[in-house]
Amino acid sequence: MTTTTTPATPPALSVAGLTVRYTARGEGTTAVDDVGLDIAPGQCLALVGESGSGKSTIGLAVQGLLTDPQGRGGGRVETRGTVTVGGTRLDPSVETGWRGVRGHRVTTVFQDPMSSLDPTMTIGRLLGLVTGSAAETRRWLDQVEIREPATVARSYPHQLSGGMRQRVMIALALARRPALLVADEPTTALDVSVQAQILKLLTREREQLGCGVLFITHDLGVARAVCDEVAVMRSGRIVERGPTAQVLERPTADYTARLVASRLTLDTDRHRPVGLPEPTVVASMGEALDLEHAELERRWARKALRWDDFGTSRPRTVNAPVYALELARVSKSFATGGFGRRTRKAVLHDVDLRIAAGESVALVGESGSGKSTILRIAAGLEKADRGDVVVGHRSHDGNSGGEGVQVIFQDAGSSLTPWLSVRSLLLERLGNTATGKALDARQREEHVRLALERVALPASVLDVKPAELSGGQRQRVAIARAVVVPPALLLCDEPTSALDVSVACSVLNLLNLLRHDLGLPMLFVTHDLAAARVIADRVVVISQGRIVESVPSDDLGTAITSDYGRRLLDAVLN
Amino acid sequence: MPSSTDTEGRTGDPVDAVAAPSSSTVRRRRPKKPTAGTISLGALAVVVLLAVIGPWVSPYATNIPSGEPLLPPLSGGHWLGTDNLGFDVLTRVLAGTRTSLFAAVVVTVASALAGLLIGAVAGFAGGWADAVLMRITDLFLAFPATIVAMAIVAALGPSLRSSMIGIAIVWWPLYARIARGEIRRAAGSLHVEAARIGGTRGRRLMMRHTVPTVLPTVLVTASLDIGGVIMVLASLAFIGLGSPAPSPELGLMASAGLPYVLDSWWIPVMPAIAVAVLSLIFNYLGDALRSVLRAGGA
Amino acid sequence: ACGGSTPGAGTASGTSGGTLKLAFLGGISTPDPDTAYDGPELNLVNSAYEGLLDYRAGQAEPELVGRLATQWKANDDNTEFTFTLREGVTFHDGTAFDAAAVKASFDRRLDVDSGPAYMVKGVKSVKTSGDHEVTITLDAPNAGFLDLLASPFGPKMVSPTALEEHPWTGEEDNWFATHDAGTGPYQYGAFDQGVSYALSAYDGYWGDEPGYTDVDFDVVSNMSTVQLQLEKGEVDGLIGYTDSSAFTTLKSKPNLATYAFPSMQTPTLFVNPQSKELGDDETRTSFVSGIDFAALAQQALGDTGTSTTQVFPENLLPEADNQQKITHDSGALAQLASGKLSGGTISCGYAESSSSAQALCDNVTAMLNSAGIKAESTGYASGTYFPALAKGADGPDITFFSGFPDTANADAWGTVFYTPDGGLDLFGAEVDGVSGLLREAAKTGDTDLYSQVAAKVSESAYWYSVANSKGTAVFQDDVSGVDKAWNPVITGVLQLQTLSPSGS
Amino acid sequence: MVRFTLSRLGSLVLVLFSLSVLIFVVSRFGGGDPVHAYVGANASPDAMAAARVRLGLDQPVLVQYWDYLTRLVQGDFGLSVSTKRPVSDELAARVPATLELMIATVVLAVLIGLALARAYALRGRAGAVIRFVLFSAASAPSFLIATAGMLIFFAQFGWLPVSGRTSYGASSGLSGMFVLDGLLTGNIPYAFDALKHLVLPAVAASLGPGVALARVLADGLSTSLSSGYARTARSLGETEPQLLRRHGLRNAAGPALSLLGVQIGMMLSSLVVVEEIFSWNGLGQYLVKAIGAADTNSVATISLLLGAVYVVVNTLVDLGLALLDPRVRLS
Ligand SMILES: Nc1ncnc2c1ncn2[C@@H]1O[C@H](COP(=O)(O)OP(=O)(O)OP(=O)(O)O)[C@@H](O)[C@H]1O
Ligand SMILES: Nc1ncnc2c1ncn2[C@@H]1O[C@H](COP(=O)(O)OP(=O)(O)OP(=O)(O)O)[C@@H](O)[C@H]1O
Ligand SMILES: [Mg+2]
Ligand SMILES: [Mg+2]
Repeated sequence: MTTTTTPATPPALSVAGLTVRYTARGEGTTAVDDVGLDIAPGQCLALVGESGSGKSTIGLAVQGLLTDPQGRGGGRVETRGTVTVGGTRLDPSVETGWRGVRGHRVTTVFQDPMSSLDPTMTIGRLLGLVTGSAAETRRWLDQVEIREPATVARSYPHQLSGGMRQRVMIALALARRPALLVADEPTTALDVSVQAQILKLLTREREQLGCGVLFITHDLGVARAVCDEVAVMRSGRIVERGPTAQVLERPTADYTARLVASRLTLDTDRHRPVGLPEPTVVASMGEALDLEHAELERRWARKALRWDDFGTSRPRTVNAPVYALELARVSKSFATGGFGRRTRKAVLHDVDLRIAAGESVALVGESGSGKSTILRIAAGLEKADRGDVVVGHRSHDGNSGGEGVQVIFQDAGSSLTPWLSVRSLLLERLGNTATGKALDARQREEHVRLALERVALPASVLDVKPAELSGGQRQRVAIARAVVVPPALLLCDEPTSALDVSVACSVLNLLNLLRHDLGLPMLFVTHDLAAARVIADRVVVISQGRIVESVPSDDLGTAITSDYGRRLLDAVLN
Repeated sequence: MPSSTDTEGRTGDPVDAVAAPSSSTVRRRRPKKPTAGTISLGALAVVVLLAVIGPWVSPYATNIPSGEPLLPPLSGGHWLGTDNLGFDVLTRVLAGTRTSLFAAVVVTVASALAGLLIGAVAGFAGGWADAVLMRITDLFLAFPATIVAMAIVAALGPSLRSSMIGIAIVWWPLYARIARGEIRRAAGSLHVEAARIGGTRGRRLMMRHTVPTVLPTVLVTASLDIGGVIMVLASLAFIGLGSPAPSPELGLMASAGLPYVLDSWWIPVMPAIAVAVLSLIFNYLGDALRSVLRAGGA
Repeated sequence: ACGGSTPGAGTASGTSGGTLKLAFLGGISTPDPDTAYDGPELNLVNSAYEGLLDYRAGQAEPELVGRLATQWKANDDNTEFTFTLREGVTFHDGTAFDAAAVKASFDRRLDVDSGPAYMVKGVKSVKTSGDHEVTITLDAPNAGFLDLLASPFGPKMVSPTALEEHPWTGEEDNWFATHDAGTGPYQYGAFDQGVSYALSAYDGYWGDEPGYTDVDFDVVSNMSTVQLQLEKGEVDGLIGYTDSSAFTTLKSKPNLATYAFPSMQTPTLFVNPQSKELGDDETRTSFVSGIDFAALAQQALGDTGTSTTQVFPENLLPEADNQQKITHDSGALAQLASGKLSGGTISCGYAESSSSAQALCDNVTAMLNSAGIKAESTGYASGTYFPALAKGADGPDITFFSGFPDTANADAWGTVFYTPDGGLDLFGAEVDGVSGLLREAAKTGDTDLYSQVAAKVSESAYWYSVANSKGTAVFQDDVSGVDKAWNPVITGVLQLQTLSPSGS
Repeated sequence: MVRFTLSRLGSLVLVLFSLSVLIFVVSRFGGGDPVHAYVGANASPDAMAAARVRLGLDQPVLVQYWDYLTRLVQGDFGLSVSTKRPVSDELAARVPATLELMIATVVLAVLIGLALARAYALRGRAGAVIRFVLFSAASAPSFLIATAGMLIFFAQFGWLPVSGRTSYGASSGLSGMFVLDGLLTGNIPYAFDALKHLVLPAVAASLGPGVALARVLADGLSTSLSSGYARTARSLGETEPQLLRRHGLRNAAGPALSLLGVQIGMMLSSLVVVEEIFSWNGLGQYLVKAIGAADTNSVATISLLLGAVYVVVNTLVDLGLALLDPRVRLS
């Protein structure tokens, strides 16, 4: 920690006794609690942990971005401890000394490349502020593998793809040749296939420049792929630290163990609940299976609980349709603005997709390939230009009401009307269904309570507004609303990709439970093959608006042949 | 520094802590120092109280001379002096405050409601109806507000009522614009789509799931606007388009008193100050409301 | 590059540079001699142009004096008038003034056919005998014809050369709006429309050289500004406009001299015959008698007017023949308040441009409210005032109007104000027999007939002459001659050539 | 771009047409009658009838409107009945007068807005005091500010003139805007004098808009300074002033520009009072008189002018927005 005593090169970063406390609206949170770490030059330390555990706060503190005690947005920040960057010892709570270090000795790559670049500046100008010359700018754009550097330099951020923006961010961060690079979830907002490239780029540049990297992520797979060491955080403290392989294979802390167990791979057993037994899911299984919770938990832990055990008592409907969803030669294009000439951009080309009754299908494909569009067409939110869309028995133009289709969106928070209570949200959905219309007020209330139990939420959330719930809770409310009356088809648009691993795990378990217990047919859009494999019977790959293959989940690893499919496989195996 | 929306998506309580919304997620209220908002609310209450009971408690009438003309403030029982006709200035200023307040609130509420309705219908219906309604709105926006207001007042005859109508006619398009923009944005938002998928349609979808998003913006705009409307009303009265004398109207009193400003400054200045105070209060109130709503709505 | 003077020079005091700096309050209309009517632009027109006759300035009793005529006489039945013209007079463009100019000038007034054209409408012929004598023949007898010629907006003599070069083709391109071709002591200088107007002395003027070589008028839109400018000596004078409070204020300033001259301007109460409240004769009479007009005049007009007991403006008729018939009854309003007028509202309308009418309305409203009769006072812009009065029962119940006769002739008052076709019988009130009497009197000028009119009008209670309005002026101490420059008929106009720096 | 221009031209025509209809309807069915103003107060009914015929007011409204429209297309705005001069002459000097005042007001408002935006966002007690002072200034009606300015700077100290646009008479210059003319012709004392005349009216008219602008700008700044790109800039070592200059203002300028557009559109309302108090012979003052005198030609012409200004200003604002933010598309 002290620079004078070590004759060799000083560590890229060393942090000691770092404590950060936020006070906002009279409420204090200790975001970081007495944390110490160091990173040798050229070394990469992964900081993992659930959301809100204080990872980003450490990232800010080591850049001296918490020196203003007033904070931004009305709150207050108190910081204690020391930060030593490349041999310079600094106080993270005072501004003195940070000039010349921040942005020079330490730089950052942030998560969201869109909002992190000034929308009113061209890339060239922005980079020019850092590199100082057009030639240098050009060189750095080359360095981060941007193909047409001249054109890109003249472009504005919104004209670039997410991956290109993130490359620009990396160029910005590395152009000053820092001793320490802080990478705060640099790939979370990117397409899985792009993610791999960016990670490769980062690793290469780190090795070339020899700088230390503090790599913040919540994805254990990513941490394993790029970092030598990993530190696991929980509630502002580091609970475990060690070489990556060791921590991931032999976790010592309970929390780490849960994290590791929640991680899905292509080897995960898809016929059983994933992850460690989890009380709320267990509770809701109890409803379905009529078993003691303790017994269930034991079976789950012993891997004796199979999805096939559920839904056995479910009556088979006699005249159930063969297909829950049929899309036949569906095409769709959108008008794109631009002044002068309006053009139409074809998004879907002759898509054929059938989901049998009780079947669950995962739709995977790169960003922009048309996954959401298919889902929106199935939900009746968009109309296909051509082709037939049949949900259940009837072809629908718009949504024909009834039990119809239900959707669970990625962003559950914003799919719940913020000013309505959970009760009114659920009652409203119920009231719009044929089932609900036949019930009286008390029965409806009962129905709503049952739906909440099914997603393991206590009845006390009924009178709460969405903003007062956590992200995971909101996602469950959205699920409860979708299944308060079981729909003819359940559509899920990346319902877990915004959730913490362990939360995502329990949502997957819940969905699987519903699927098996109620026999809900499901269309599940995702980027994550591992998740697709767990939730779906069949994986359909879409590329540029065309369905390119359909593979049974059970032999996913071997049967996939399409280009994009292979890349996805790589991303998971990584 | 992460903004609150930055992490919102993934913010999840640990799954095992699901039991009810925990105390940390529900915002706790604790007694706080008085803020600009509460102070201005208090000030408004005082002003309203004064304006409502003031003229009633005052020993003087608003339209009957109650002393020598041109008495300076604090003389002969006239706290703010008397005007050129011998009216008690304080009594008239209070009565004028009441009139202004009432008129401004009515005008603002009326134009906000009209604008909200038109904007909401246009934004929600989209397509043809939207195009027609917004064209009309744009047209009204392009009308020179002063001229239209003045022409209307001239046509209806100068009175408080006509200037209220005149202002409302030029004021609603602003709200229609705001409402329409917000509604269009809201109509594309996930929770509206979700409600639609859930089978909610038509007016219910609009009133229950869409319109409430606009309310905070409209509310803030309206509360900030009341001050502005008070000023415009006063200005119209100032150029002779308000109520006939001797009804106590602040703008009229200021303009009628202007010739006396050099020697009896209190005659025009007191009502002008009353306008300023009213408008100041609403400025503060609007600002406070905005920051509360913005912080709460994030 | 720009006109005008350097700041301070020649503006602060009359003695230093010969420029008199005056203020116009509010807008002024085109200073064309044949369209200018009763506005402040007469100060320009009457400085640049002269008519045949004039009233003696600075004296209340109207007395005809020759201007471009040296002698005049009328035949017995007032149809033929002969004038001997002044010799050695030249127009500003160098043309000599002679008998031919008279007809040309009259003709232009008819061509233009604006408001004051009526003054020459009755002229049948204009015959010249020699260069300096003209005979004017009328279609019908008119005892007031000479007064018309002497009126402040009577026919002016305009250079025939200019008239030929710039014939009247409509207002759109009126050369006379910015140029002059008269014989007066001043010529038009640079006009910046609506902002400033300049006059400069005419070297070839036949009469006494004017006291100031230049006169500048600046348009200022509010009284407080003028007041401050007067106090600070930035402006030498203001003619008219001062309402009673401003007048009182200015009177107390040490560097200023205030003047209040008699005039024939007579603020008058008009009662709407179709008024719901005051329509019947009894209520109206009782209402009018209930108002304490002496107190009202004092409150509303202060030093700028004196209450009057006469019907026609003072000095038009012998005082004894011209007395109001309604006497004040201090209990009448209270009675009306609890009786006929309880529950009703009396609205008093006034033209916004008239501060005295506003003061009268405001004060009478206060008076009525004090007496328990609900009343309000409404100002109307110039374009809506007359239409509002024409609305009959929907119009205001009463109005105050501060009118004056065009000439010092009783007909110019009586016909205009008391007969529905006269022009300013604001509510169109009509009293039996008045029109006939006035028609007869116009031919002969018989005061007896006018006296009968005065009695009938006064008894009807449709009109009440409230006061005798004073013409006001405020000047710096060092401007002299103001008390000899005023007109006996109207306010707001001074003979500028009479003014001079004191001490010279 | 072509489409954009065409659509703006279209809306210009639409606005002007409907404005002319509106003004015609209102003025013809409103309470005014221009004839009295034209012939003088005590004209006889005969004289009034003659004038009515001469002014074409005896025709059916449709005919009058058609006449008006056909003359308008030929660039003839008709006669102002109250002054008996062609409307175009009346406006010739007044348009630059108002334009000068407007430009000064807008410039001043922008300066006030920029200067105060930072102060506005100040935290703590100093900020509260500054906000209070600003709010108070913005809340005072312009006649109060004007009157106070007059009493203090003219009556008390005599520093600034309070009447008219110059002490020297109209410039012979080209633009009719005296300060500019003075500068163009190299007559510095003249320009300075005109500037002195401009100060009080411009301040009285610009305080309100300036503070409103400051508020929006401060809002935008606080959003932009707490945005992701500001965070990036900080992490790249930019200091706060650099941040403000390079990223803050540009990103915050959008809403401020829109507000400015709206305010310029409505500015004449506030100028009416200011011009009246400071004897500024501009459109506002003239308009009040013209409406009072039921001078339809003048009112209609001014309305059309303002309608055109509105469309043009908004076009400029849209262009400005597109220029400021490359994501904004013109449509
Ligand atoms: N400016 C702030 N004001 C108040 N509290 C804050 C602020 N920034 C962060 N926090 C709180 O501090 C805690 C740690 O936040 P931080 O952003 O460091 O978490 P994180 O581990 O990066 O989470 P994520 O994975 O969601 O990015 C959280 O509880 C958060 O709510
Ligand atoms: N309303 C719309 N108007 C115009 N283009 C649209 C619209 N909706 C989608 N698109 C375009 O259609 C294409 C497919 O979009 P879609 O949302 O279906 O992709 P996706 O596969 O869901 O991608 P992601 O993984 O990023 O969610 C994209 O290029 C998108 O830009
Ligand atoms: Mg984070
Ligand atoms: Mg998608």
